[in-house]
Amino acid sequence: MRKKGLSFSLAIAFVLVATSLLMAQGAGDISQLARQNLRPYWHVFIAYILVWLILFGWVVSIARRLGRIERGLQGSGPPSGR
Amino acid sequence: MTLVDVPVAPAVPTVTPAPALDARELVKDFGPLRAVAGISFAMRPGELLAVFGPNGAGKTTLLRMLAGALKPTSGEVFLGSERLEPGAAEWRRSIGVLSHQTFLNPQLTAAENLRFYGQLFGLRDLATRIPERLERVGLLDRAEMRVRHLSRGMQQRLSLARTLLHDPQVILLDEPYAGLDPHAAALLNRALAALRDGERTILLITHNLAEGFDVADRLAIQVNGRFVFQGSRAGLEGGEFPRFYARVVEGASR
Amino acid sequence: MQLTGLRRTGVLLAIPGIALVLLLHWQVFFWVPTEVTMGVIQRIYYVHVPSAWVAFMAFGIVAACSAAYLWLGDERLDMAAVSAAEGGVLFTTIVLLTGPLWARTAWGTWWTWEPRLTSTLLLWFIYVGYLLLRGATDSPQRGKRFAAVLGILGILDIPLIHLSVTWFRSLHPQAVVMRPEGPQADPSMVITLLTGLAAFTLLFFAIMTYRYALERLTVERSTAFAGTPAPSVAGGGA
Amino acid sequence: MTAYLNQVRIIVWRDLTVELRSRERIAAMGGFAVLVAVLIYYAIDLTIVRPRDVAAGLIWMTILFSGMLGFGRAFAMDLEQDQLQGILLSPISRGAFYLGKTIANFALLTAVEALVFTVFGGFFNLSYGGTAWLIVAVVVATAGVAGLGTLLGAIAVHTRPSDSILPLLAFPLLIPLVIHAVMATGRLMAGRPPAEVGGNLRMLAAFAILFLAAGTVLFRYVVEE
Repeated sequence: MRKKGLSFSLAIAFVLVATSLLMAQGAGDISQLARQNLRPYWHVFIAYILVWLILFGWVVSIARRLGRIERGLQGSGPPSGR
Repeated sequence: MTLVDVPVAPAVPTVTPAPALDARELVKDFGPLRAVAGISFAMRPGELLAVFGPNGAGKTTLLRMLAGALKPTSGEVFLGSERLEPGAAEWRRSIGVLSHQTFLNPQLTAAENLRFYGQLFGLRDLATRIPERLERVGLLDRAEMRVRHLSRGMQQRLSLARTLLHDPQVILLDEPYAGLDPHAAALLNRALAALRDGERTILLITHNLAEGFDVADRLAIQVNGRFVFQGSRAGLEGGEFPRFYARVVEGASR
Repeated sequence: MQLTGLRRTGVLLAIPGIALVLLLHWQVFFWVPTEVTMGVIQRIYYVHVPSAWVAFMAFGIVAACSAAYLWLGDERLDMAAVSAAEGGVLFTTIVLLTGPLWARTAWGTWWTWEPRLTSTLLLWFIYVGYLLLRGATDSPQRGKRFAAVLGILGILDIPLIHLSVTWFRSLHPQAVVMRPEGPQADPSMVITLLTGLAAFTLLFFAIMTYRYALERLTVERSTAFAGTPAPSVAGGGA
Repeated sequence: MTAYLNQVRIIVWRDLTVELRSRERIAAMGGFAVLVAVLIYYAIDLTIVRPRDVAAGLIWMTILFSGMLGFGRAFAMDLEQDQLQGILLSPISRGAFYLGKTIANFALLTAVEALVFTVFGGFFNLSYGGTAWLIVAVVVATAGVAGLGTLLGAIAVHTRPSDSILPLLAFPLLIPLVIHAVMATGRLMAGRPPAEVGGNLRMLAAFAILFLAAGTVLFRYVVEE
């Protein structure tokens, strides 16, 4: 449970960091190159978000599967039939 | 390991120096599931061992390991004095398997099916051997008939001819009585008797307690991947064997 | 259960991995200069290329472990193979998603049948097939062997796939190929790319270690539940 | 060596004899191919597209799909009465078993291809120039398709969605081969000189060799436990 919370907060932290950094960079460039199309900035932005969403999705999915199995192993133990 | 209240003393397999079939601590795991959990036995030529056991005891797994179709997770099997390794071509040549599935192709004729298997086994004298074998199982007049037109009993007889086509030293039978008419069952029993006289080693797996008990020299009962009983049939009457079997199985799986 | 050891390894890999990821973001967004011809969009490159590298490496691990599994029959090799395959498919997904985002600006189109895109897409399909095949058989053991065969087949096919699609395209006018490592590339770009490669490699191995531990636990649990026959016949009752 | 070739021969003989008697697969594959040809005739607006420009691609699509239909069943037949087990319990080399199956599948697919080329030729009024080299290209490509199809067919027969999983596994591996098959066929049909497709033929040969070699080595891991 604790691990899950940790991965989630890490995920959010990363997204925030990536977002703010990109915004800062984008804003700076816009003021200098006002004529340039905005699209590339959005695409870079989306690309980095996608990367970290996918990786954290993987981590979270592994953590959840691990958690489920560990609860199964420790909690109930083998069924009483044996 | 063995049960205390068994009416016969389980015979420790005392065998001649070079047993025909020698299995030592055979274990087979399917992933996490242990189907065979350490089975040892040795058989001399001309002996017939019948293995009984409830469904899921791992009997077929044991047979497929002995046939060389499955590699044991651990343990060893040896064949004859040459100590062959299971799965090698030489090993397969010395083994015949008769199952309740016939291994026959329904679109080919009886003779063609035997020719197919004969050639797989690299036999040369098929022109004389096939009619002779068909004669022995009473199917010579059906040689050119496609297998799908043969009755179930005839197919099983043809399957027996296929099993013995290459004169195997060891014969493994998996539920051979399933689907047999009395005539075919009698034929099978006669064939088994002849094979024992011919010093062939036979391992029979069956649910059919009566048939199995009648033909066997030695009996084994397999539960949960182990032989929980192994011994000669001496001291047991055919009539009381089903009760004995039920008690052993119940005791072992309790 | 040596799983605590596995977890420690995972953490030991993850810590420098995460540190490098943070460094990479600082480099990408504050440090590295904007590439002259392509502009800002080129910055996708610093995650796109490392993902592709990790994906290829993962599939290499799948093939090596699959071959060794068929040869030796050790279940742990299969567990490593499936862990790597899952990661490989995910990183290939990243490649396939970030590629078009870049291509839209650079080439003016989301998708083009450019050789590298085509081979990557086929690769993705092959290893999705690998993951599907494992669950498609009645006997799990069979699924593992089948998947291993496919894992080997996939890696053998890659060079020919690539050769073929390159060939197919080379007969048509070729689109611009992105080449930041070209002669005019700034050293800081190379450094940033190297940071990305190191960060992604470390992260991949860190997560893969956890995925492997998961696979081990799954097998151990099914052993505890699905029942090996009791070790002693006399036991039980209660 | 002769024993090995004998084993290959006996498997080929058996598979083709059984197929000639039951005609199960050839009927399904041939019927499918002709129906696809009819469908394609109505799917193409002949006032816009000249059929011979796209014929090579359509022909290979048809061949590939009917091939998958047949290869999926190549081993299903052996499961009846557990014949597969019976064959594996004989001292046959696994490689020989695979090659025998592959040759039988190859023969079957070649027969279907003859039908496909005839039907498409008739429906779309195609002329096949450079016949000798066309046959070489088709034969080499077919060897590759049969080699991979047989190996994956042995896998697919033991999976639950056995009919849908074979194309899913085979197509990503086969697409590059199809590229060259279509290019070689298309160019030769258009009457271009054979030298122009030399590279394609070499690549087709590379695929055929790769798939046949991989199949011969890996097949035993598919059928043995």
